[in-house]
Amino acid sequence: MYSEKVMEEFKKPKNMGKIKNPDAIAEVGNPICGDMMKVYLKVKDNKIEDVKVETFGCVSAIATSSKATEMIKGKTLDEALKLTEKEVADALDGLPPIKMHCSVLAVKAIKKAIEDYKKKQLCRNDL
Amino acid sequence: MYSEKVMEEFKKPKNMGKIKNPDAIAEVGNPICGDMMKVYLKVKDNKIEDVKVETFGCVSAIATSSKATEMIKGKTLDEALKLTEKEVADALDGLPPIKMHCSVLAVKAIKKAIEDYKKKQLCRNDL
Amino acid sequence: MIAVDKIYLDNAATTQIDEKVLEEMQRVALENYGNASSLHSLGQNALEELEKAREKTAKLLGCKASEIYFTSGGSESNNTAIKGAAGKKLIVSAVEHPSIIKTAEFLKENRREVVFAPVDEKGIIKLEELKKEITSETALVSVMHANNEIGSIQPVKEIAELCGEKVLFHSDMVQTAGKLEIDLHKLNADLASVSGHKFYGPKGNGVLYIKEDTKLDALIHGGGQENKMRSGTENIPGIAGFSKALELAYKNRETEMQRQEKIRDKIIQSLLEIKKSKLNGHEKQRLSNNVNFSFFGVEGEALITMLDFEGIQASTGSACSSKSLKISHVLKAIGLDHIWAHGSLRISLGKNNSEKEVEVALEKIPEVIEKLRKMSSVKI
Amino acid sequence: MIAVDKIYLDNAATTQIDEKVLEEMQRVALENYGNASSLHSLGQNALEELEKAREKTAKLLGCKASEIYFTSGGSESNNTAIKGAAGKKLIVSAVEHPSIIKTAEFLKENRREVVFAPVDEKGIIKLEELKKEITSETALVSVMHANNEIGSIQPVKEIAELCGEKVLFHSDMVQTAGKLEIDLHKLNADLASVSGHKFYGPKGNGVLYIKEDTKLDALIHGGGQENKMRSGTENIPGIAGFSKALELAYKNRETEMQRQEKIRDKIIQSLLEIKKSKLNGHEKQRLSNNVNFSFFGVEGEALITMLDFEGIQASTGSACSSKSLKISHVLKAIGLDHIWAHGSLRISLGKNNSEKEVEVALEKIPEVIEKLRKMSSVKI
Ligand SMILES: Cc1ncc(COP(=O)(O)O)c(C=O)c1O
Ligand SMILES: Cc1ncc(COP(=O)(O)O)c(C=O)c1O
Repeated sequence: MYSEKVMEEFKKPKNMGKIKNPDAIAEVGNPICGDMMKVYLKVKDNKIEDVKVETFGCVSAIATSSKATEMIKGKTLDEALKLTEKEVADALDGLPPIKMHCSVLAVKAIKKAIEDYKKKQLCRNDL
Repeated sequence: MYSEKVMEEFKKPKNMGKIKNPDAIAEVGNPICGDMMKVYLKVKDNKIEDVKVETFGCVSAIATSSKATEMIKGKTLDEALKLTEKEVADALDGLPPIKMHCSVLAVKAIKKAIEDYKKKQLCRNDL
Repeated sequence: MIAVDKIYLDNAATTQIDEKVLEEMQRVALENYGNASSLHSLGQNALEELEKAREKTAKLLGCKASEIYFTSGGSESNNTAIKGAAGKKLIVSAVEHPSIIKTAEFLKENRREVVFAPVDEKGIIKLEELKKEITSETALVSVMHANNEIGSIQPVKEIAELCGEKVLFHSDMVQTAGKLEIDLHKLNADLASVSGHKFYGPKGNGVLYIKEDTKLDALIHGGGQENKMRSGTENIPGIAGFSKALELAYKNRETEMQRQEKIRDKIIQSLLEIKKSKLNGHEKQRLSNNVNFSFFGVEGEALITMLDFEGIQASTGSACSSKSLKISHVLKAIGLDHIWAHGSLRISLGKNNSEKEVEVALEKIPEVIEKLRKMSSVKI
Repeated sequence: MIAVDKIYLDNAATTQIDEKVLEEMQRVALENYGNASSLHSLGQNALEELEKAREKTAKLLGCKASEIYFTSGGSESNNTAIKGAAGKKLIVSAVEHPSIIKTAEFLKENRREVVFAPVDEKGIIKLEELKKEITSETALVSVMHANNEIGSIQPVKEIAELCGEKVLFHSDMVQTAGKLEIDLHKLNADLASVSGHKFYGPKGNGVLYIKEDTKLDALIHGGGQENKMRSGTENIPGIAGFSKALELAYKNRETEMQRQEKIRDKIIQSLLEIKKSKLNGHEKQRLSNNVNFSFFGVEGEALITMLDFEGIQASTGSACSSKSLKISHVLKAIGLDHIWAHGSLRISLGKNNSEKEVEVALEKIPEVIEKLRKMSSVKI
């Protein structure tokens, strides 16, 4: 069912865990669907210095959260915001059609975290 | 499907053929059903001296016409008239339910021949 | 294995499984026994085996893998096609296999309009009459590729064209798969049925071809296997055997069919020499492995049984041979007289039949007919 | 054959065929390959083989041979029972296999009245509520003998009594045949389904028991095989394998089930030691080979896949594992919370599982759960 890349990513997922004192946090998904992700960001000079993710979810949820976080690490916030679900899925040689919603989730979590960060920055600048 | 006795009887059917100058003949069945029997009798002193049968029909039609004719050979006409379908079927260790009509046919042909003979006798006696 | 003295001439009824197929089935049964719905690797290996078989089958039949649905055989495939198509009117040919005829009759009893399309005296569908029956109310037309009793091959290409885009065309290809070239996309059929045990594959395994985007109700609901069209844990050893058998049949198809055709024609020539005998079906437009004769004044069941005493295994369309005591609806549809119909004999060849065997059979058959005719009350 | 490092704990999904069964099937396939409808001796030998298998099966299940109908598996048997029973109202338990649930839903869409009878939190049917639902309009009640996911054994005897003489009682015995003693006449069931591949028999072979004089429509029409109830050339090698497998299962049933029960209880004890874990189903009234647990904060598909990396093959009722992305209707019916339901693990034992294997599995499972919990956003 899954591509080899998905399986590899799932076998050794990257960036799993928490960041202490993160600059931003976002949580998406809900327990009814069985997928929940929490993304932690550390930002420096508008770049994603570090990113971690905690995932309750299936193989593709874990694999996509690993792959998506890898793909944005070191990028500027604006670059990271451009990440699409398709790019994540493609980087994993595709996902089974029924599992595409998992790649949506990972990207959604990242975007939410970045937007959250930007909002906070705005507020700070306003001070 | 068939009992061994049916198969034996069919393999070596008795009394098959015609009698020249028979005392009675009867034909039953019709080609639509696929079973037709013609019975020939030779009668002497009210006894069935000889009997022959020609059968167009299936395994059980041939086996029952063979067995039924065997069962009446040498019997008096009145004895022969008592022959039942069940006796014929039993003598063959039974017939498949769907084939029971074949035993009916053999008995019917014999009875018809005997009755035919009796009628002719009556007429003759009346002369 | 098969007793040497037996001459099996009933390959249209079923065939002996090829040992290579049996080996393949055994391998899959022991190695890849998982349930294809299981997530673990054993399940996923089984799924792979399943999809490999599907690819292989699709290629051989000229369609996409996603259009192949594995079933438990020809009867299930036929029932699914006929019952699954919604719509008011069904047209099936008068010479279809009982798994179509009886299903159509069942639907007729349940308030569907059913027409049995007539055939000519050689068993070929009357295209003009079929055309007249196809109306805007017609949901499906079902005409078999070739007939199992008399071997007549139907003009399926023309029928597919008559059906056009609006009417579903189903073809029962149980007797032709592995024997005739089949290109489902080129033919433009919407539905087609195939059964494994007719070409040295396993019994209880078949295929229903469903053209992409064809709407059909499932016959067996449940776990949603076969893209929701056929539920039930997939019989993957059987499916692997099915596709292997189909592959073997097509590998050698042309040479083997030519060989059988030569034998077939020899049988026909030889049996025509028997007095008051007659070939049923079409002389040319007929399956390479099918011979169907009638002998006047002889009843089929008795004939078959006596041939069996001589080790020759064949079949008949006689009434006495059927559970319903009616003569074959096929022989009736071609307008055969009762007496002739009762005296029918079907010989169906297979890859294991040698010329030698057939020679023996051709010696015995006239003797047996002679013997039965002597006993018969119907004189020739 | 099976790689030594694999530990197959998914025997409720399917089992590996017994080599003795495979041999029997091979023998029949090569020796008695005839079509049981053929009149010649090869056909008649096949018929004999078929009837021998029927006798054997009937004896093992406590009914008459004439009440055994061979089908292509559990799903077909279930569909035939549910669709074939005429009448207005159907009652099926909420925890039936999809081949009952989906069939019932299909009938509901087609204007039949269908009630899904509730179960308690251990998966046992609520008899009082069932009783209330049985009215003069009720045609059929279907309650499985034991559940395939959580192993709960239903009080079928009591249900049969509730149904009495007027309402048909069907029981899906796919998970219990070969495992529990079955006496269909004593139970007084009208219909029962069995599938071969659950007890080391062939896939694609099952049985529908139909009590004498029960009126039922056929699902597959055609040549009239199986006393007109199931048309299609009989898969006699498969049928012979089915009956052989059932015989082997019953030969050694008690000892084997005791052995599995001991292992099962050991697994339950061991998994209860994991924090925030919970046994699903009934502690006592449960199949000897079934363990079903939920682990909070872990998702089932990920769990199964990671266990598979360790060679352990099991199953889950998680939504992500299903084609519909819905959690198992069984876990829902017993009222399990979503998070718990997503974290379910089914271990189902079989005759080939050793205690040693299970020990290895019991070492790995807590490790894998620990690993996944560490990654999880749902903290225990
Ligand atoms: C033309 C035709 N259609 C359908 C079938 C039914 O196939 P099966 O026996 O696999 O159900 C047969 C043979 O039995 C057949 O000859
Ligand atoms: C309880 C139950 N019923 C029915 C079935 C369906 O049986 P089959 O896969 O043979 O169609 C299964 C297993 O798949 C089952 O566990």
